[in-house]
Amino acid sequence: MTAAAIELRNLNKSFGLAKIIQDVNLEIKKGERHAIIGPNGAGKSTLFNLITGKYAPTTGQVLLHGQDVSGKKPFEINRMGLSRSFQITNIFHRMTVFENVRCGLLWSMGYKYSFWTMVNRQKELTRRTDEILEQINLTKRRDMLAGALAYAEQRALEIGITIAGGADIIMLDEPCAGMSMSETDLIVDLIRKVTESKTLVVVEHDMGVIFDLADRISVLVYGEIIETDTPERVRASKAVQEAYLGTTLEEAS
Amino acid sequence: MKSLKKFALGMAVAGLSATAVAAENVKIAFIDPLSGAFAATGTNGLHQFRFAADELVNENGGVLDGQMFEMVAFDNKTSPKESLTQLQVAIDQGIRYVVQGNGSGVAHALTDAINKHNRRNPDDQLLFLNYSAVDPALTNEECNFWHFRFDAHADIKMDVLTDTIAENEDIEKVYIIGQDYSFGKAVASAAVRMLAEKRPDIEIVGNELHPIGSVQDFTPYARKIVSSGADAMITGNWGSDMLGIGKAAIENGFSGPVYTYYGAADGITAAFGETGVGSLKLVAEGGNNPPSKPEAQEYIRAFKDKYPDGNISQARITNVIQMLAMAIDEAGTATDVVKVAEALEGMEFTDSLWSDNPLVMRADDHQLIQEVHILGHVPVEAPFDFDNSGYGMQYENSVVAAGEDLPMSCEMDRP
Amino acid sequence: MSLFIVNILDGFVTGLLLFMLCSGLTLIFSMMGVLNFAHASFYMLGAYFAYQISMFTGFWVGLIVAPIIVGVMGALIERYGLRRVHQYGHVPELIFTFGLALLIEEFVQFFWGRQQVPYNPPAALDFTAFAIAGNTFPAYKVFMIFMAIGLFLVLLYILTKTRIGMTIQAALSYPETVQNLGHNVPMVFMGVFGVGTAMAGLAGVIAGPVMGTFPGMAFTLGAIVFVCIVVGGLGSLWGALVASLLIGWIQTFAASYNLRMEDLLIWLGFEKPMLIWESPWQDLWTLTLPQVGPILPYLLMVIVLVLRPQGLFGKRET
Amino acid sequence: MSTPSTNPLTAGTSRLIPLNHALPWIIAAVVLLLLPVIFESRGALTIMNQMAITIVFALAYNMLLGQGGMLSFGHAVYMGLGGFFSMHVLNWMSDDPWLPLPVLPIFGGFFGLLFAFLIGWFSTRRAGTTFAMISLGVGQLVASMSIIIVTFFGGEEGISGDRTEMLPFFGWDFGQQQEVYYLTSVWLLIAALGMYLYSRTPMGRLANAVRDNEERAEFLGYSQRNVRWISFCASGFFAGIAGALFAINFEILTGENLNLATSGQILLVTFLGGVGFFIGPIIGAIVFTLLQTVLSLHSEIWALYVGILFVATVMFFPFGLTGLLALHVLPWKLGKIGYLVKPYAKMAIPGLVFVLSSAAVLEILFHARHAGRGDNEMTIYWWLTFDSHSPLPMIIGLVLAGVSAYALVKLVPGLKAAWDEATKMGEAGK
Repeated sequence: MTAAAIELRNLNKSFGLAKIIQDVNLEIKKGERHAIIGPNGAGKSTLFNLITGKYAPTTGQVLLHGQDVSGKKPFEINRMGLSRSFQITNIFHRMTVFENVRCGLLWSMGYKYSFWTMVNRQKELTRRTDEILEQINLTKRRDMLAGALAYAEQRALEIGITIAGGADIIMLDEPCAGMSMSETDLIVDLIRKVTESKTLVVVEHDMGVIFDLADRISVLVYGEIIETDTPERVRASKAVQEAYLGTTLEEAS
Repeated sequence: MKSLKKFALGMAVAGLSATAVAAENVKIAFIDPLSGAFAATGTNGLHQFRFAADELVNENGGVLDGQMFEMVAFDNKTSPKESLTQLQVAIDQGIRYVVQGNGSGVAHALTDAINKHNRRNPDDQLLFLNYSAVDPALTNEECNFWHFRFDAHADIKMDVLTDTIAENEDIEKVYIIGQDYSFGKAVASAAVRMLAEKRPDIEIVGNELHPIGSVQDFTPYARKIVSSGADAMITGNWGSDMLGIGKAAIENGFSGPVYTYYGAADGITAAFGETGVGSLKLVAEGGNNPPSKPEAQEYIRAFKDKYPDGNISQARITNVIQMLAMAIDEAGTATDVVKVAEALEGMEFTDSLWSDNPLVMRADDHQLIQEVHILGHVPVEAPFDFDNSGYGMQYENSVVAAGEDLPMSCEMDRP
Repeated sequence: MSLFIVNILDGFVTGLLLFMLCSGLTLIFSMMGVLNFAHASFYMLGAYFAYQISMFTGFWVGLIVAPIIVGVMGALIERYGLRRVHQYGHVPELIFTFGLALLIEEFVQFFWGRQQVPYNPPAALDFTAFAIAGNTFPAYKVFMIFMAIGLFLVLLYILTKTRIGMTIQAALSYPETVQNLGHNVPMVFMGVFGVGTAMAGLAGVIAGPVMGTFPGMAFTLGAIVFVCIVVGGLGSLWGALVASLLIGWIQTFAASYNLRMEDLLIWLGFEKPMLIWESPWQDLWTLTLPQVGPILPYLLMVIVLVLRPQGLFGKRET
Repeated sequence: MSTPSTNPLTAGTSRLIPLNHALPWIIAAVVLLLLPVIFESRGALTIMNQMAITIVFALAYNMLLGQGGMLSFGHAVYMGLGGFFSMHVLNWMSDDPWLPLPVLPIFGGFFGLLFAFLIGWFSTRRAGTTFAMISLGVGQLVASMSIIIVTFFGGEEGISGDRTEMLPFFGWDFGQQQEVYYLTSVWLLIAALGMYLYSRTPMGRLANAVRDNEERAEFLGYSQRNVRWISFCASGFFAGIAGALFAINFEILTGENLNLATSGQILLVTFLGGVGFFIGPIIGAIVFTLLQTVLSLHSEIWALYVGILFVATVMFFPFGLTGLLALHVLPWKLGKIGYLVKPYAKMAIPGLVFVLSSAAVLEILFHARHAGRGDNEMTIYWWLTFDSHSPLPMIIGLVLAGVSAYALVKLVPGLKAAWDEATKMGEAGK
């Protein structure tokens, strides 16, 4: 039996007196597409940040492939095969699209902190970068400054950077935030394509996207997970409906 | 109306006058600060040199067969690096004589660079006439054939200063304070050594160094000095550090004499004003305010006419100019500096302005041996005051041929 | 003991003076996110303007008029200089104020020359207030203490009792709220910059006569003011007050007590070399506390930043 | 401070000159080779050497500011310490030399690297203001040390040495300026090429990434602190080389090499040139050295001009002089640079008049305030002589400045229109 991709054990996080995350336990299996939903202020982003190492837990543990990573730095967690995107677009504005993606590849291709190899001469690096650009449909924008891209393209780039390193756990924080319907469809397709056979954890407000994409859903309310189950059962759950602002999920979406 | 004419004229005769004179002149490079924190001192020095060259040499027909002295100013911003750059520019212009005075650090850099240059380029050698940098090392361990010093160095001044203290039976406790660098340390160790020799009964109640140029408030130092019960204090400070420590001490209750190396002119006399009377003392060569000789009074009047904001505060500048002119005449050449240097070595010179006693450029170490005085800060009438402040410095004590018998350690290589 | 008391008082004066600068700098930083490198230059301008005015009208007019002129200049510089650079981000803003500091120093030299100008305490305050064991305490320093405390009280009143003050206070703790002030934000920025620089100017007016009025006065003090607000914690007024007093006392006491490294080394069991001036360790053996006094604040700053980057009282990370 | 998109400090390295080809480097080498043929005087050689040293130092500084986004107020420390150590190495070897002089900069580089490594350990943990303040503090500490630790730094007079005492190098003992010039030039090329190539390595790119967005870099497997630390070390290394070149040229190092003024100056040089470009610091160093050495010969208030120029640059051209040039790349590529010639030509005369007359006003004011009563006559621009105390020249200066400023303002819309025309692209992007 292999260890779960991500396992959270009695995870707690407080800021001062405010308890943001309380006793969260969760197991996400390898290859699973898992969504986290919850009303505003439920602590979804905090949970994300706890898993990816931006915050250290107050108590409890985060396990990645069975290894305890609590308190490790983001870059250390990334090196263990976890990569994330951001809710607010977080790219390298003053570098070209190509360079943005290439930055995502450098560590996984073993360049580390090299200052003796010329990046432009690395054929394999360039090939893989172009491949990813192709995947995210940004080949045409290859040499533009990332900051000059349209918003939807920046979101796509964000995902491209996230998956570039070949991490087997991908965490996306509201990948469709601020997008139009048609753009959302494109992004969802893209996500499905690039996370093939990988573990995916996604936070999203757009319920259509969630039910379309996820194998299982966790519902986070006031820092507690009140339900983790398949989309159908979550949709049916009384407890979830009550907690979720007293509305039905259809309405909420 | 007159100025309008001049203006128009200036616009019309584009620069004809500027180029005509140059060829025959003996050019002297003045490498000192003309911008930056010490620009005022540097500029005043330049004015004194220009005036001395015009008044004492050029008016009398110049040197040799009518060659004029021409001061060429180079701004070194008190930086050794800039000084060396400007030195190269000066050499390019065929200049053979360099005068400098502000900052022993710069003087060390220049004497070292000129020594190297003369060794590497025997065809265009030059002389360094140091008019104010007083680190004793320059004419001792680090002396060289190309360097001549016209000011009395720090040990000579301390010798005079300690003689004065030794004669004053009222002084039993002395406080020494200085800036934390080579010169401040040299002053302190000379003071301790010489006082121990001359008046073993005097107690050094304080001997300390403070960081140079970075103390904002000297009050705590003044408190220590007052609390120590000192009867006199000695300081080698200059610039704002001089002003700071002196004013703080007096204002916080110190009433004894404050013996200084640089406690006059360059704004310091003005800033002390009435406060300094009776306390502030200076050890220096050169003139009284007002000087006794009518020629000297006339000289100062003429200078103040031309530079109303300036001071004749460095009497040695006239010595540099006059002795150089004599040496060039004696050597019969202004271009072969070895000959000129040989003429300067051991030269005896009687100054027409400040002193009746002869000055001797000691051949062994190129240190000018001269009369050195202790002067006190007193009200003085214009135009013989400093900084147009109504105050100036007057002789209290004088030592002829000061420092003649001090030990020296110069081993000079001659070409 | 009496020396100790006098030192406490002297350090207090220095600390309060520092605080007059720090408080303005902190206000500006909290509201606008700008570390104003040129803050001490406004202090210098205050002293020079007051000197110029005092030549015609005496000290007291200068005391009032000079800070106003400085404040207006500050406001104009914010309006036509800083605001322009603001769009490029914080680092260019810092560089702008750095350039401004250079420029103001050049301008001061341009108009008033490079020497210290004879700017003196008014005759009315030119007497000894009291003396402790021979150490006199000038009346002017008592005046400085009252001025600084007075300014502090006014500031406290404005911040806690007026509407604009409370908004500013909110902005101190929650910088992101600045945008939602509900006021004319550019006007508030200009006002804060003007008031902050005017306070620096006032500090210059009253410090000029004792600390000396010369072109280097901004440079020597400016870096120390920076140290104070960084050590106290960027954006914290109380931190600035504590750090100012702390540094005022550190500097005073470091200059006052001749602790020698020699004594420490001997106490630790080392033997002093006979010919100290030939030992490679000469500089260590001869080190005294006053020698290192002025660098203690920097040492303090580096240590604080390494151990606690938000400063002693700061809540914000820079 | 992650996403100010118009931040000049986070500008990408624009390809103003295609440095990835050999040609620009060969041209640079040829120019360096020929320069002393044209400028053969000692003064010129000294100024060129000084320029070369400033270029190396400014390029090293820009590895921090431009490429790594780190604002340092104390970078003179690494150049200075590199120089001091080189000088000690030189003196230590002078009795029994076993290396030729051209090797010395390597020592300087390694000592610069060593100190950058030690200080970077704690200073690079954070970027932004914290880094800037630590650099200021460390800078002040080291500068003060230079006065306290006399055995190493030599106190006020500094330490000096004789470069000719190393082993001769193919018969050269480097006694002559020209020999030193070639040594400096070769090292300038090596260092510039080294720094350029460095910027093309994964580390160079990562420095950019961390500058733009340190958080993102952290989630890509890179420790932002390590990236900054390594950049800092690299910058210290090249600064140390500049220090050693200084030691060779001037044969003396003093506390001046370590102080805040020197650190501030390199910031000024780099920013003036333009931090977003590799060649920015080079242009900055050339312009600044010329201002410093040539302008200061002609005007006492040269530093005031430099200050005005600097503040104006920060305000109006945050991309520096190079940024100004780079703006013209687009019209050039579009073949429309000709559109700009006319408006520029129209503005040239009022522009020149404005600069000259404003400078004249400043000079007159300065002369009137600071020259003595007997010294009323002043000369500007080599041939214009008049009485500085009479109001007329001043009025003429002010009027000229006002009129030319008015003319300039009137001409701006024309330039703007031409500019829009010249930068208008076809329907396709470039």
